[in-house]
Amino acid sequence: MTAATSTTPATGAVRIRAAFDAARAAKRTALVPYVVAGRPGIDACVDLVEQLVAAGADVIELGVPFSDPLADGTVIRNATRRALDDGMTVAGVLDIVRAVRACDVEVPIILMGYVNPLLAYGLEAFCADAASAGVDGLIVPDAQQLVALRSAASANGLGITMLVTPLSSEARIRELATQSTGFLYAVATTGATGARTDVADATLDLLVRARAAAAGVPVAVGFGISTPEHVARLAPHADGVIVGSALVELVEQDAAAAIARVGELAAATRTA
Amino acid sequence: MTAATSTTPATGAVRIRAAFDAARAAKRTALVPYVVAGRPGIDACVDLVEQLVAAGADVIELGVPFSDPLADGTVIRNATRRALDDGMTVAGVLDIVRAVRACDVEVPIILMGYVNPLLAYGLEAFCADAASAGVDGLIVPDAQQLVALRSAASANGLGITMLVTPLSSEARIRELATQSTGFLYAVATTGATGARTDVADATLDLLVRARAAAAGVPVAVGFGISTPEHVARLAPHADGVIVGSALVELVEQDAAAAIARVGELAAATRTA
Amino acid sequence: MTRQAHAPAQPADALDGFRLDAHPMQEHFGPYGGSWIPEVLVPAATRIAHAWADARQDPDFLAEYAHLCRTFIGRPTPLQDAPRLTSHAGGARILLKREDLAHTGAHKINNAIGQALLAKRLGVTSVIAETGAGQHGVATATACALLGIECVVHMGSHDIERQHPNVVRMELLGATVHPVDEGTRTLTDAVSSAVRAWISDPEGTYYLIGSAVGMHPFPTMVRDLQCVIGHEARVQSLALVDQLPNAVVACVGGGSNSIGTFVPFVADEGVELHGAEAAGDGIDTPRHASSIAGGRDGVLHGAHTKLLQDDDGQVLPTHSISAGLDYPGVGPEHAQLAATGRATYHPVTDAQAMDALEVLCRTEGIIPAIESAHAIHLAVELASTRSSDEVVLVTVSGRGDKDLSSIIAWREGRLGDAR
Amino acid sequence: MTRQAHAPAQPADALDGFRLDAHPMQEHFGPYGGSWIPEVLVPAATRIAHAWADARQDPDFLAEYAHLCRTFIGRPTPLQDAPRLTSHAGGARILLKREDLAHTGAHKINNAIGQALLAKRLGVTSVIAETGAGQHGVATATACALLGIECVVHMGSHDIERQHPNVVRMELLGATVHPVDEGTRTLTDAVSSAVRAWISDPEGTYYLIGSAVGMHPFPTMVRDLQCVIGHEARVQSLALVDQLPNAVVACVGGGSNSIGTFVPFVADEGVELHGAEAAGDGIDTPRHASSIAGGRDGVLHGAHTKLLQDDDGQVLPTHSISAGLDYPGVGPEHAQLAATGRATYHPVTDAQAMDALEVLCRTEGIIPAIESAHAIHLAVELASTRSSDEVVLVTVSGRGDKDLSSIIAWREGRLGDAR
Ligand SMILES: Cc1ncc(COP(=O)(O)O)c(C=O)c1O
Ligand SMILES: Cc1ncc(COP(=O)(O)O)c(C=O)c1O
Repeated sequence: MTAATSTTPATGAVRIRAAFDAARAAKRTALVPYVVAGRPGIDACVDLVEQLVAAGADVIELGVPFSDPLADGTVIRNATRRALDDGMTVAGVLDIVRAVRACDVEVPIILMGYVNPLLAYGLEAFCADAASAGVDGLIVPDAQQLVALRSAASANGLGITMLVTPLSSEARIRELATQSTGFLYAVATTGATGARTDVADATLDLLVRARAAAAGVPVAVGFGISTPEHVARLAPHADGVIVGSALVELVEQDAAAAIARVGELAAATRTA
Repeated sequence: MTAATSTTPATGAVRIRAAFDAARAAKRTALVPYVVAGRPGIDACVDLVEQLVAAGADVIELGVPFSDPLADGTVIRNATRRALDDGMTVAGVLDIVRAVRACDVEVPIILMGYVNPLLAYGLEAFCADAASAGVDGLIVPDAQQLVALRSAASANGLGITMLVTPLSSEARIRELATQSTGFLYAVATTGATGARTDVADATLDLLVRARAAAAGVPVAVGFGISTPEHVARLAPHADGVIVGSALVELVEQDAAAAIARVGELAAATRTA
Repeated sequence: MTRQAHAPAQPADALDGFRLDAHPMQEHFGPYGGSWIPEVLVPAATRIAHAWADARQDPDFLAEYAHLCRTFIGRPTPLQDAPRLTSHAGGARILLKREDLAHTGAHKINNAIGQALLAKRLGVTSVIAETGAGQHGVATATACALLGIECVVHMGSHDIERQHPNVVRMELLGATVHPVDEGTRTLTDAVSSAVRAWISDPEGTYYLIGSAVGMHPFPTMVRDLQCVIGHEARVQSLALVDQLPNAVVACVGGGSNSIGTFVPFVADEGVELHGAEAAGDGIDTPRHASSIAGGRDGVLHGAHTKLLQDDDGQVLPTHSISAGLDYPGVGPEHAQLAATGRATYHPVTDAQAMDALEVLCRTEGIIPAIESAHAIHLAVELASTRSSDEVVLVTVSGRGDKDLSSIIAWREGRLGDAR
Repeated sequence: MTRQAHAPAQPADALDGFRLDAHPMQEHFGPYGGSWIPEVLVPAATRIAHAWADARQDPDFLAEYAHLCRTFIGRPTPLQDAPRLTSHAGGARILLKREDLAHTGAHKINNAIGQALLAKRLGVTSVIAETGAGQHGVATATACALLGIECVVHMGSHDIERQHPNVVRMELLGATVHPVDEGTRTLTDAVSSAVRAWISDPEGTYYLIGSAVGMHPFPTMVRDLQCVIGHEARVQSLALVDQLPNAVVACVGGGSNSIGTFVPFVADEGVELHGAEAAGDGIDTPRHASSIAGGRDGVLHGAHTKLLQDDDGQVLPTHSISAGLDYPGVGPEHAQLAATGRATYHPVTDAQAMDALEVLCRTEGIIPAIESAHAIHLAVELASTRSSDEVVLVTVSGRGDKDLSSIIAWREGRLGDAR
């Protein structure tokens, strides 16, 4: 059930799962770059995503800007604020996804955002429009308890990814893994998003626990991962690594450097 | 019992009473200029007093500087402050009196001051030293109730002058007149010292009441009197007029003008 | 002690009989409330919720809280007649509930002391708080000094400017003031910043929220602690005027003084409840902070509530001359009270509040906080339409000392000109 | 109301039983006191003395005073344990009498309300007051606003600078602030200026003095009104620690909070009374304001008392970091208590007071007025030499909000450098 074996390309949760499976088959951890939708500009963002995929991204995580990104660090907050100042909206994010898909990008695209803009759009309408625009999955960190979101997502074939943290109990990890379709997100550290200088023991411990509890659901790790060394260190323990703030920071300075960095990170994804 | 009839010149209460009697005999109200002891300088003050007498002063009132002159207006407070800044003391005031007497000034000299410096000096010692320096009387507005001061004064032959105000009852005026030796001081207005522009009806009323109650003790009026017109207006109703702030203000600017002003005021003292 | 002949008929102590568990502990207030939080906060929020469920019915905890209320905060605060304000309004009799007399100058201390006691009970040695007007920051710094707990207060840099004396007070009390330089640099940004700091160490720190907002159990807990206002006011009103008030009024920022004032009267059907929201330049302008009058349902800082937001669900910048009301959301229990019609919420502009502030100064010798002045305006407006045998009770949530520079600037027209 | 199970054993209301005529009305306190005033003031002072003799024993007047104390001022103010300050001192148990919680932030309001009621009883429609720290000015402006009386406050221009927030408060309350630009431009000059204004219209105005100083009947009247502090504290001490305090401490400027604290304990022979005077840079320097430790008998502002003066009887300039203690005289009843040895007076320097201020902030979450910090220093010093079963009761006369800029300047060393 991988994308390679189906005739019409798989979408949604299925496509996400397929991407992780393909990486695993290639003895790699899937590389999941995170970029803020609309940065460094609408067209530039479309180009950026296309080139990140060309540079080795297995999955793309697109941040949906929100005015009060509670769990995000300075880098992402600033990029978010600029995107909003430039007029980015939820509908605008879906336009970007459509444009990306029009460039024949086939990797899974996952939207990560806070719940309020989705509520304002309407959960049902949003999931339907997202799916038809080419979105495959959703991460909504402040709405893990929202059954209506899970229903709307699954009704439209969208994957839902829950987050677990070093503080989550075994039982809680199991519960959230069960609710996750596509993959489970292991938050590497407590604290907001933002690049860190090392990989904590707590992160490795979490990954061990999460993989054990996840019962086959792929586990991707994110928060604080910035260098190829981090990726190499984590690759054996995770089905995917998500690189957020470190990349967003590069994008804000020089998109070409970000693309180059993804190439370097991709080279570090071998798990064995 | 006037100064004119005794062989050694009378001093103290006697000399004060004599001066008022002499003015009355000459159909004049006695002119009592007030100057701050030590202004505009120690020697200059001695000269000033001498010249005020020459210009027509019947009695001299010398202010003893105090740091907190509760009942005085801005003009006298400022002059007082300057005198203190120049080192004026109670002993220094007595020195000035001695120097004035050495110039053969024979008019009564009355010290007006607040009680605290006198207490610090010692009431008995002060009255003795004052009398021997040539002082004739005392006005201590914040110690009208101080029996010890009255005793010490009378033991040294010094006159004591009490103040009455437009708010004083008949009985109170009588009481204070009885306690006054030399003359009774009628405060023309409520309010602190300071030149006023007119003579209030209340002042005339007070003078009528005070003279009736004073049973022969001369009544001098002060506070707010500045011009020859004031003096002329009050002369028929008072045994003396005291000119304070208006003169002090002139002294601070130009002592010669102050002397000239006393000449003008003296010319307005005719009572009939 | 025997009561003295001429003492007015007041209860022995209006705080008597107060209970922290008088009202149900709720995660949801109808469609509002909840725990819209990142997973990392779930264990801490859950632990706090359990601890509060336990503490609120523990007689020893209540005794310690009530003891500090009496001896440290100065409770009960008086309920006073306001005869000159009443004649100014020319209608119903106005009573003032004097939270301005509470230690540190506002009702915020009722909550800060209670939560600091809870933090201590949880064994936490470090507290994080946000502040807008600075009152909650000062209250928290105070509670932490009293109990020997470390304290970091997040405060928008705009608020740091307009509430400078409170910054100095926090520092004197040993707290660290953490400036927040994002967004509108006001309360909402400070909340986000404080929550992020809490996320960094949810086990080692306690997030001491300053209003009845945020994720469960904060709206309930803050309400429980602030209900001391309404409990006392109810007892005092019965003693002072032999009846319940016809209307109860309070200002609504996050909504803590108002929820604490309202809830003990909710079961009294005849008592109207009125909230004064900050209307800034007016709710028909973009410069206001009236979440109920001008907002729509949404999620902010962990709660589903009324929220000032644009069509795309982005939280709107707010404006109020009062830093303490300058917040785009409101406590979820208010959203429910508004939805059910049990309470009514009224926008009050900057200018109306500042006029009311001067009126209270001149008629009753009380300089209220600008926040509280919003409630005074509303109380006067309501009273003026009622008959003289009706009673309007208004909570003066705090004193205006912290606002002197804003008041001066307003009078000099600077705030007006900056529009 | 029934008392709740866990409420601490406190009296129903420590203000109960308070009487304004509990102590004799005296013109003279041994050799001190009296009426050293210009004749023009005699009728007004006499009228006030008669009116006070009457009012102090009128149950209706007391009832009105007590009612405003309860509902407007927020009395009784708490007496609180200070466990962390006690451990800091490492000796006797320290109790704090919380006058900082009184409306407007200091004990001054107890007096201002009482005298404003008297002014109203006298039918006077305009009040004159002096102020140093601004607390008495604010208290008077407040009382006048409450009662609808016009108010002019005389204030030294130096104090206007160092206590600016209080100037704004007075103006908000509708009072006129009259700057005094003479002498050291502090409290003593403000008193003189206010007295002169009173002299200008002794019939139409009422001079509302701010401390237990000046001519008869002010020292008695202010004492009578401030005795509410000591009365409450005595009742509260018996309730809280089951005994009278071993020592009672208060700061002494003019001496009103201290006389009000002390007098209800004077008859309790075992209770020591300790006053903290402002020693500025030290009483061995020319920059201090310790009238009892460093002064001699003299007459100022109508009373015979202890006075800082030079050999020629000129009143000396004073210095204290606290505007409220920066006065060269002291209430005549203190001069007598010192002369008879019933009370002891101790100089406390600027630096000692400022250290004590920070200690109280950090240990108990209370920012005291700099004036009160003098008393805190003395209380800690006394407590540290006593055993742990002794009790030291200290009056916190006011809160420190008015002093924030002085505190900042002190910390930045500016005040120190200005020496
Ligand atoms: C005096 C005062 N009143 C009211 C408020 C508004 O808060 P809330 O709505 O939570 O009572 C504040 C907030 O800082 C305040 O300081
Ligand atoms: C807080 C405070 N404490 C003490 C004083 C000193 O005055 P008194 O000695 O009359 O209590 C003042 C005077 O302004 C004050 O404001």
